[in-house]
Amino acid sequence: MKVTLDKTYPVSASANAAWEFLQDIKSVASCMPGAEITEQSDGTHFKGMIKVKIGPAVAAFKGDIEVKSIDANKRELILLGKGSDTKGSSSASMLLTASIREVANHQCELVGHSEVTVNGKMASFGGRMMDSISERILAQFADNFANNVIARGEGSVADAAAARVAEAPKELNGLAIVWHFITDFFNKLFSRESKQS
Amino acid sequence: MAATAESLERKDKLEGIGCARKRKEDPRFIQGKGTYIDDIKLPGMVYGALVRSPHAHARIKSINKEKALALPGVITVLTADDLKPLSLHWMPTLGSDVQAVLADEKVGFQMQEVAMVIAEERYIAADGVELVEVEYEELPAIVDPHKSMDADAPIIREDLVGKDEVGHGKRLHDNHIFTWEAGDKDSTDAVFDSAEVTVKEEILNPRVHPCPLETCGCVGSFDKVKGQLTVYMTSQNPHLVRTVLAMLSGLPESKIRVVTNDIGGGFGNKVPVYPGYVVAIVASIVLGRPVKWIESRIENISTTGFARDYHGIGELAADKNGRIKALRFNVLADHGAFNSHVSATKWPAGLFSICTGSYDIPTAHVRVDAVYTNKAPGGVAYRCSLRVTEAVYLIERMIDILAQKLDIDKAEIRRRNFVQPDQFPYNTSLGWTVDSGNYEPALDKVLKAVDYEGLRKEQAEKRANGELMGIGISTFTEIVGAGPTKACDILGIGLFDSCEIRVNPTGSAIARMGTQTQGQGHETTYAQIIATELGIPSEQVQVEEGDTDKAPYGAGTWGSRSTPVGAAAVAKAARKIRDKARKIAAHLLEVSEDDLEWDIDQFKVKGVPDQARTMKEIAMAAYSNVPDGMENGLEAVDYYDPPNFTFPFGAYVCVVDIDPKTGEIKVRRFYALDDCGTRINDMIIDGQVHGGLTEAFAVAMGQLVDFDEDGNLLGNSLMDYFLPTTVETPHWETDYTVTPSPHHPLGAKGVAESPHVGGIPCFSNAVIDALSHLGVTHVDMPHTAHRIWKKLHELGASK
Amino acid sequence: MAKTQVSFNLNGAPVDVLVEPRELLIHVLREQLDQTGSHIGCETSHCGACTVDFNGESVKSCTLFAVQAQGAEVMTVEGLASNGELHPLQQAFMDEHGLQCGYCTPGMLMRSYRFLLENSDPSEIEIREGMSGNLCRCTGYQNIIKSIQKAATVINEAGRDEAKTA
Amino acid sequence: MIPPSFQYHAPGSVDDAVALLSQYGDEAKLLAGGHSLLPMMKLRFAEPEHLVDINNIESLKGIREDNGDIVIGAMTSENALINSALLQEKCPLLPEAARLIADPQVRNRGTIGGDIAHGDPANDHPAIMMALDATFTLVGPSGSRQVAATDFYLGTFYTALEADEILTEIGFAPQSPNTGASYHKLKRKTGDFATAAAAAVVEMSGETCKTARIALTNLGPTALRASDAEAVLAGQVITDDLIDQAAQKAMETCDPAEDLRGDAEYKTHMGGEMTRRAIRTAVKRAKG
Repeated sequence: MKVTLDKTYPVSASANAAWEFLQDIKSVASCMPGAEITEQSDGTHFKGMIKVKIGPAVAAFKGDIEVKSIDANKRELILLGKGSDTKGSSSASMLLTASIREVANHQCELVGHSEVTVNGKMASFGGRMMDSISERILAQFADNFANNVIARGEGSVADAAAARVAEAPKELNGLAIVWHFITDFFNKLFSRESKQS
Repeated sequence: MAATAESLERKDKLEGIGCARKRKEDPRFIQGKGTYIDDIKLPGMVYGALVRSPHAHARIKSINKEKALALPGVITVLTADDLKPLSLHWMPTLGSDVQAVLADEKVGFQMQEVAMVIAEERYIAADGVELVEVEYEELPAIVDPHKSMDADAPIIREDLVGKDEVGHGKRLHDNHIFTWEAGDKDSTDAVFDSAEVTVKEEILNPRVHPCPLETCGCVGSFDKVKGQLTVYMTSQNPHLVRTVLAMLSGLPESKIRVVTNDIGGGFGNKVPVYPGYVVAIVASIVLGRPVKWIESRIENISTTGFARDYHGIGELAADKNGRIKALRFNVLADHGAFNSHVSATKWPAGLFSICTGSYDIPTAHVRVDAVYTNKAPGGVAYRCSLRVTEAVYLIERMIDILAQKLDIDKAEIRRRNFVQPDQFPYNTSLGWTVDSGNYEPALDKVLKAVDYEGLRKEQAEKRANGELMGIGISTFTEIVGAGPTKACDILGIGLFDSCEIRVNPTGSAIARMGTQTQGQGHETTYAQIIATELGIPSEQVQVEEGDTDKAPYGAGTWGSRSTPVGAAAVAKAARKIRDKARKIAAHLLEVSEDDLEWDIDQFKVKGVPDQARTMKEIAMAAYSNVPDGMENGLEAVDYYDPPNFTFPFGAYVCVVDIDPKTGEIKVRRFYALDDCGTRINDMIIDGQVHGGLTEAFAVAMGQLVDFDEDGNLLGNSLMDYFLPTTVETPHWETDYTVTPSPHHPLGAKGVAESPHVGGIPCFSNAVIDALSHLGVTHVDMPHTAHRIWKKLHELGASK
Repeated sequence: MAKTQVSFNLNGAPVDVLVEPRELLIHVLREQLDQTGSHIGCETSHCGACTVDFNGESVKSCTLFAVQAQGAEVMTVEGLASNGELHPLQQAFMDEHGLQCGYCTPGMLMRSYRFLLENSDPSEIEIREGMSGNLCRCTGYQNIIKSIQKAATVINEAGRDEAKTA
Repeated sequence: MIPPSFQYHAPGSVDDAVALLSQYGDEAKLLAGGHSLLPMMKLRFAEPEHLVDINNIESLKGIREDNGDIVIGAMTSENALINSALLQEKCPLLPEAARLIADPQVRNRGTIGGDIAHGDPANDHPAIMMALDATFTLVGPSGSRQVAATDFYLGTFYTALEADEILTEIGFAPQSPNTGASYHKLKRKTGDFATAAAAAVVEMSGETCKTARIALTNLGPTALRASDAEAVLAGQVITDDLIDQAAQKAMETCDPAEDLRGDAEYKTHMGGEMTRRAIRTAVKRAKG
């Protein structure tokens, strides 16, 4: 079950500031709701986990993150994250290409292209909900990212952003998402079209 | 005449062959007193639940049982490593392959069996499954069989690397299983090269599942003291299963008892031996306690006994008048990750070569290539004989396509190609001898009943104002009743079947069979045969099946075997008893056997009507007053090895209306005429036809076991998998002709599968006929509203 | 997990069971109370094989926790025949060949039992709609519908006769 | 298919239920009909530590008239809607729609409140409520508040309902004279959710449409109100051509997610077709 997402998020900071932050993998990872780096194997390999709270259910994915490339000229970072949930009933991988595009002096954009693949129970019963789930994760990631970048600056704006960082949910609030699964599970009633693509 | 009236009354009392008597099995079912597998409750019984693979193709890096074992109530967790010492981690399949009982280092399909948690309670076993931690290394999966033999295709069965055959001849690729051919390729190709007309179409029989309302399950119960294994299970063929279990376990068959009790529908799903059964049985042997394993519905649809997945290319060569000169069918068969396709040893593609159907086709060649994919294993015969639905679907679709190309009426083109009555016994170009048939009268009767000409007129008018109406015809010939042991065996055991009858002193009787009912009403119909053969009221005949300790050996009930083979054994055994009864009667009446004639329920002295002995009197004498040198008792057993298959046929017409704005299909009318030869119980036959047509409707209109590109199952519960309700299911009209099988003792041929086999192409032919004026020659099943609308929209006809 | 006591009437007789909150009514009926007539066919409330009569309504007992039955009136197929006499529906299913493997039959009977109390003189279409929550794989429903029509006639005639004699 | 363990609570009043929700936060789930939640629990996707069963709260059940308005308790079953003489007389649209939901057994357990509060775009009541211009009463720790159906749905499964709130009542005005209503639902088979469905409430004076309310099911992230389609009809003499224009507008409102039921193109077209059929029937009924 594959989902491809192309998203652009505004960041009210200089392209350089954003790019600087983007290269700090641990911090970038911490922008991913519910995600954390648990171990750094070498310069480009990390171990981490992400906890996706889906209503009353919690899906915790453990896995490896690899920095595929860092291109300072393009201000582009390519990350590959692979993992499986602790019950081993589903697995997920995400190939993320994130780059910073300058817009104005203190305005830039975080441009994200991600390919998310999910297999196992979640793909069978919630596959067609991956779209919106991935979108939610990325949107919250972008929020946190922007706030973190700004927070590294100075002045009241930075303080406000820092405050927002502090408040930001540490887990993806997927209260709604459980119903994605539920209805997807129901809505597939007699819909016989192949979704192979 | 009084005598006639009197004898008629005696005959009616018997409720024998031809009587639509009520079923003997019903009283327990309508009072909730049936005994299905999950009703079995034994002292000390524990429960097994399976840990299954979330991945279609992956290597198992580690399995951690600790958390599960720590859960109070969990007794043990079994994996392949635990079965290895007993060398039970792999098992033979009915397709001459082997299948992992529990995944051995690798999984080949999503939901494959990886471990079994055994616990004191059902709920605890389910909790335990959640706690078994399995680490996988995912591998690329093959879902599309057309990609199985690609040069760079990942190898699905590493255990077979280097083996150039898996039971059925040479393999062409590590993911190839076998090539099977029939007919004469060269002469077929020659006819095609010089043919006036040829048609060609890609035709898929999609992957579906029989989905009986009761899932599979078993209770293994090993008595350590007696060394006796009793297995209660959902099996259509308990005797074959016992033999397989003996081969697997090393226990003598005399120490294994397989009991089925009542079965909640089978339709082919309950023929194979599944890993869940084996692990539960092994667990019982290891623990010395009864172990119950019951499939969930999701496990049932995902892992046990899928059907079809035949990717066919059909070709016909004909002259301008639509006379078929040659047939060429090539099939790519998706058998999943293990070849557990149910087939007789010599028939890896089942009876697919019956695909010449009801038609006189002088030259033909068929080829089937089977491949492995990362999908569940199976290939069972879903309410049909092995691969007969696939065969009949192809020919009944292709002849419509030919008619369309030549603009010949779809009834007329069938008439022009029917095998004629004087051609029987008819030898087909693919090697079968069809014993009997009378196709044209059947078709004519149906066309008249539905006013075919009127329907075609109406269709023309409707088309004129943009309405979509379709008329489907199917004139199919089936092949059932496997089969002559010279032609058919499974694991070396011939496909005969058996009956043992004992007549008690007071004139009642018990019959024990090698077959196994799953709702077909054997307790009733077999009793009716005995009633007619022996003059014992069917009410007083008890029929027992499904206990290998009691019943004689038989291959079970699948492929419509019960009537062609089982019922023949009943008649033969009964006749052996009647022969002995004649001797006793002669002795009692002090006349020669030749002076006696059989009359309904008694032997009478020819010409001296009041000199007679009833079967009831003879039965008592058999235990008290037999002629010198004769053994006491009145019983017989017969193992019937049929000289040939039987060939039921039928003519069906289906009328559909399609709403072009939504793609919804409404079945307006369905008229089904079946010829199953001698009819034993009309009530039961009609019930079988209703059921078979409904399953055909489900397959044609909605059933599909679907996967995404990574091998994740889409739609494996009844929320997704199409079982029609009362509202969608059409009303069925049934009719019949009677063309007895010349070689069957009763002339009966079997009926349960005809409506499924003949019904599916009839629905498709109707749907496609409704679109034919738009240039459509074929659309694959299932015919969902979405697919039909898309087709119409693409043709600009969805207004 | 702590068990709680649940008391309800089953086929007219009071029963008490100790259950975990998560135990499904179908499991408690079948395994604790040994009423194995009701069956499990799908576990997702689609097939209706587990249909029982619950406080005067048809419900699917695979999608109800046993704790929710506290104080309820529950009737299963085992309670359908009264003092040794088959219910007209049971007789009609037998007479009209309304069953084959018998697995869906208890659910069919319990649903049609309540359906005929809700609609004593139904048309074929009303029967088809009223029974649309029960799946059967064997019969194609045609004889089930005939059975229900026949039972309705029998019940209504009996009713008329009673009215006359009263 | 065995659900995980949980603690069971069966409060007898709304206050007690709200208190439990406040106490356990998102470890708790409400149990209404259970036909969505139980399968999810059996699949071990949903593993709530606490289930708050609100089936025993009598005050949440029933259909009544309250100074001219119709008021329905959130725990009123679908079958109760179907069998309500009051609704058949004063709001026939609701029984008509309820009859198209699930199957008879499920309709005995399934409730209007559960159907509404999910915020599931595939559920039928949200669109019906929009077409009826209904108002929902939500009760939480800080008392009760009213939200219009048209403001209730914020996203897929995302509603104005707070985690510690309970939907208690649904209120709307009875159908006014010269008004017709209809719900057309395309589904695969009995018990299926809508591939596409449309509700229309049309008030006529003669051949002219005074007002129209149109809403769509399972054709976007939430149930959708087709305001543009309504605008096409309002104040106009109804003709087939006008109905086609309205259907066209409804299609432009659609933003369905592809699923096994069909792709976006099919669903969007079906949204238009169901709208066309709903308007036609509603107009016919309005004219009597």
